[in-house]
Amino acid sequence: MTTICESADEAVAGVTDGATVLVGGFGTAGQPVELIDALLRNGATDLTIVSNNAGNGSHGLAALLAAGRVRRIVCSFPRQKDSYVFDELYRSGRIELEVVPQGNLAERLRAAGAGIGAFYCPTGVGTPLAEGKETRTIDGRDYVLEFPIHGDVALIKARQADALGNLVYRKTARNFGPVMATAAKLTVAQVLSVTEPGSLDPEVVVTPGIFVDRVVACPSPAVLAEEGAGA
Amino acid sequence: MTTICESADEAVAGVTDGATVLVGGFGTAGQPVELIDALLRNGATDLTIVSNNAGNGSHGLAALLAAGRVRRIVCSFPRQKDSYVFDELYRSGRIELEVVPQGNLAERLRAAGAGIGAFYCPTGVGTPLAEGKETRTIDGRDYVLEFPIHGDVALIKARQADALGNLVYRKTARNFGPVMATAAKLTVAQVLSVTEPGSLDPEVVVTPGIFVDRVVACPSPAVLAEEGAGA
Amino acid sequence: MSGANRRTPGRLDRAGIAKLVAADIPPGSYVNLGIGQPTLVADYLAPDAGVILHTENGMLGMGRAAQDDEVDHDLINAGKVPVTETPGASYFHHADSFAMMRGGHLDVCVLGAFQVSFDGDLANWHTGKPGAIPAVGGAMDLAIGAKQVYVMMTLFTEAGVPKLVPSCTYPLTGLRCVSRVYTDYGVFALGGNGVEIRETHGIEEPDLRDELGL
Amino acid sequence: MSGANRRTPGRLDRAGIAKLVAADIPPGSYVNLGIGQPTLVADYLAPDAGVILHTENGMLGMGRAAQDDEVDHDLINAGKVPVTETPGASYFHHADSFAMMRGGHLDVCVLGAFQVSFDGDLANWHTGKPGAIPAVGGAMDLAIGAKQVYVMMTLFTEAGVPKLVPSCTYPLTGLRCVSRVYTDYGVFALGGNGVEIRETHGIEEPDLRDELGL
Repeated sequence: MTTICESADEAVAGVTDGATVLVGGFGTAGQPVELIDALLRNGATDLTIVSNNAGNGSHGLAALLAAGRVRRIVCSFPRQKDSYVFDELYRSGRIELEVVPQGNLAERLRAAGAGIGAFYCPTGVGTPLAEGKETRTIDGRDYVLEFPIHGDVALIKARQADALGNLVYRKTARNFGPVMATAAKLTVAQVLSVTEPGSLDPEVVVTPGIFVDRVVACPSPAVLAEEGAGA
Repeated sequence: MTTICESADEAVAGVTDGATVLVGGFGTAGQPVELIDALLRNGATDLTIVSNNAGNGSHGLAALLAAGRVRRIVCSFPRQKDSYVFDELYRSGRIELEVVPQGNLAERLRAAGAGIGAFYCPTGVGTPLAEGKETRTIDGRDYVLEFPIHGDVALIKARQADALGNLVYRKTARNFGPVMATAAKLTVAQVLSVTEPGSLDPEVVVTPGIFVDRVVACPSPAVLAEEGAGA
Repeated sequence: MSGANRRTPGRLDRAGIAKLVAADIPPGSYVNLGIGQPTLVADYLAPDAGVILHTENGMLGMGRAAQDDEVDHDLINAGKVPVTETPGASYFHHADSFAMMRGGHLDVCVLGAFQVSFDGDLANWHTGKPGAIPAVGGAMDLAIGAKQVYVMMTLFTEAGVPKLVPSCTYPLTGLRCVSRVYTDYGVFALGGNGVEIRETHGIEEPDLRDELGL
Repeated sequence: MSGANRRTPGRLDRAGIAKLVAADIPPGSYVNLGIGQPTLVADYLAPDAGVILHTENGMLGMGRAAQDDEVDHDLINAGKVPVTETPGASYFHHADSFAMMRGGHLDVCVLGAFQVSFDGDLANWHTGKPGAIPAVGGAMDLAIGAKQVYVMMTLFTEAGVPKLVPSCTYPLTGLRCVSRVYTDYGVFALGGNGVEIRETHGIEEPDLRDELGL
């Protein structure tokens, strides 16, 4: 059942120290800045963050890192032109980093949500990122065995929710939201607006409400433009 | 690149003897009857059919079976109240059957489309359908190793296509269409109508045109009501 | 094994069993009702309980059976019966639908059964009779996919043989997956403590234990 | 190894390389252009060729860079540059986007590289320098995911060392995945027959062979 929360603080209540938090977004597109800010106020620390990037500029995910709340980050592309907060933490040995190919990150999150125990993956074979991992040749092609990434919490951003938690997204800000929503014990979505059940065409719902535990309306979210470029 | 065909016969041209054909539909909902009828006229035989069911009544997939074109069928639920064509072929030893749990069927098709070599699956563990298959315990849970199902051809039914092959579906007739479209070398879709590029909202496209090789408009498809019930 | 905490003098009919199941489903749950007898449960869910029904052929928010001109052969349930949609429904493809099940997102699944073992093994897909055409559908996915799997069945076969058994003799659908069994003669909770008789109907608990060999 | 079938007296600039790549992309192809230099290829694709661009952050039908009031920070490419959409575009989530790549559905992917080996190994994600922060993004998925992987690069480092090499010394992105290499001095086809020089620019073929040790 989905709860419609009054505030972002209520939406992230109960996130505890040591939690694994899946954070949506590709760079700043789809990054749930208001939920991250609430998580910062919440005070939870020693977090593992799973996100495509390691923060941009000084707001949102970067602010959480700067506050020393993150012990470890799992991402595909930490280094960006404006990832100076992460860069400094990493170079001074104050944050652990696991680099995961972007497709493996997405598929491992999907596997967690879909009950898949592990899968043989074509990406990364023969590269340093597959070192020490099991490999197998299937029908003449080599694969690496990859395991799911489960979250305690997922913080995602969508365009609109109905009161049952059904979500639709906006353009390329959709990115990791739908898979992260399936992969966490507690999924929290910030949206521009919450509307009545029946207000979304059932054919166009991207994330069904079954995956969404809490929703909060943030009608005017921060827009963080990239300060540089990366992937 | 997607070709808009003038007829169902043109749309299935080139399907050869011995092909593995993925056929969309759950019972009659989403079953591409006009494409199957064209495949019957096409004459290809010794086919392997992958479909959730093994035909209903005497039309569509059942007619293809009745004509002796199918050597082997891979499905989750062959036996239905109106599957008399299949039942007779099976009991007289004239068709091979591989029964696959419905979720494994869907996930194995997805794996084929997604480049996954194999996956550890929670369904079927300890049952006759997992006999002889590899198993593995991961984080205390048992899984069976399942392999992708690739098609030479997929025949599916959707509601509407644009001229680039982007598809949207209709209600529960969506079922296997989107995954089968990704899993075949040649994907053919019959639709009610073909419209201009830009006529579908990019947010609501379910199957992007990259997965669709041929489209044919069948504005008044046969509606086969079930003669009985099953799963 | 604690004693039954409720009993009635009469054996339950199908509707009576369905009412008990419905009463045990928490408000706001996401529920899949299997083909056949379990579909009766829908009739006894309180409209304001906000229970949302899943059908594995690609829909959440399934409504009641379609009547007359509501019938749309593109909108059917897993039993291929035309149904309706409720406000807030959503459609998705088969891989997404089964990912939803297999990923453990459904709260409750209600299934029929040929046999259930004391430790929760389920047999409901195949009689194993020679000549029978095997057909599994979504049964194995449902068995392992929901947080709670409830079984609804008569406690005995027509020949009087118990269907809640020390070990299944029919081909299995899933291992240790059933958490509760609702029958005409009683309700059973299965789990770490073995078989717990929660209710009896039309039979005294000691007699029930005798019949089942508990 | 057959001889080069085209040559020009002058070495190519970036635009010249991009033009050659664009000319080799069949009409109607689905193409991913990697970050950096490969994005130049878009400028030389004929508008009526119907080439459809994929961006791995969840879109097919990507248009040109957004200008002025077209800028929408929810509509960006893999390099996080605001872009536009074309008629017939579609959006999808990250797992679907990478399934599209990894399942081999893209016709062509164009990437930059630090090094390519004679048998098509690609190194383009990490210099391996101590202190460098590793970041792979979608590079490894793109390397193995497209039917054809084209590399665009200068043939030599600034220090004059060849980047088309017998064996990569940089950390690998993918094994035996590159089919063609477009450079300022020549175009190379890689495959079962080793390195085939298709074109030379500003260098004679024997000299090019000497430089590369072919």
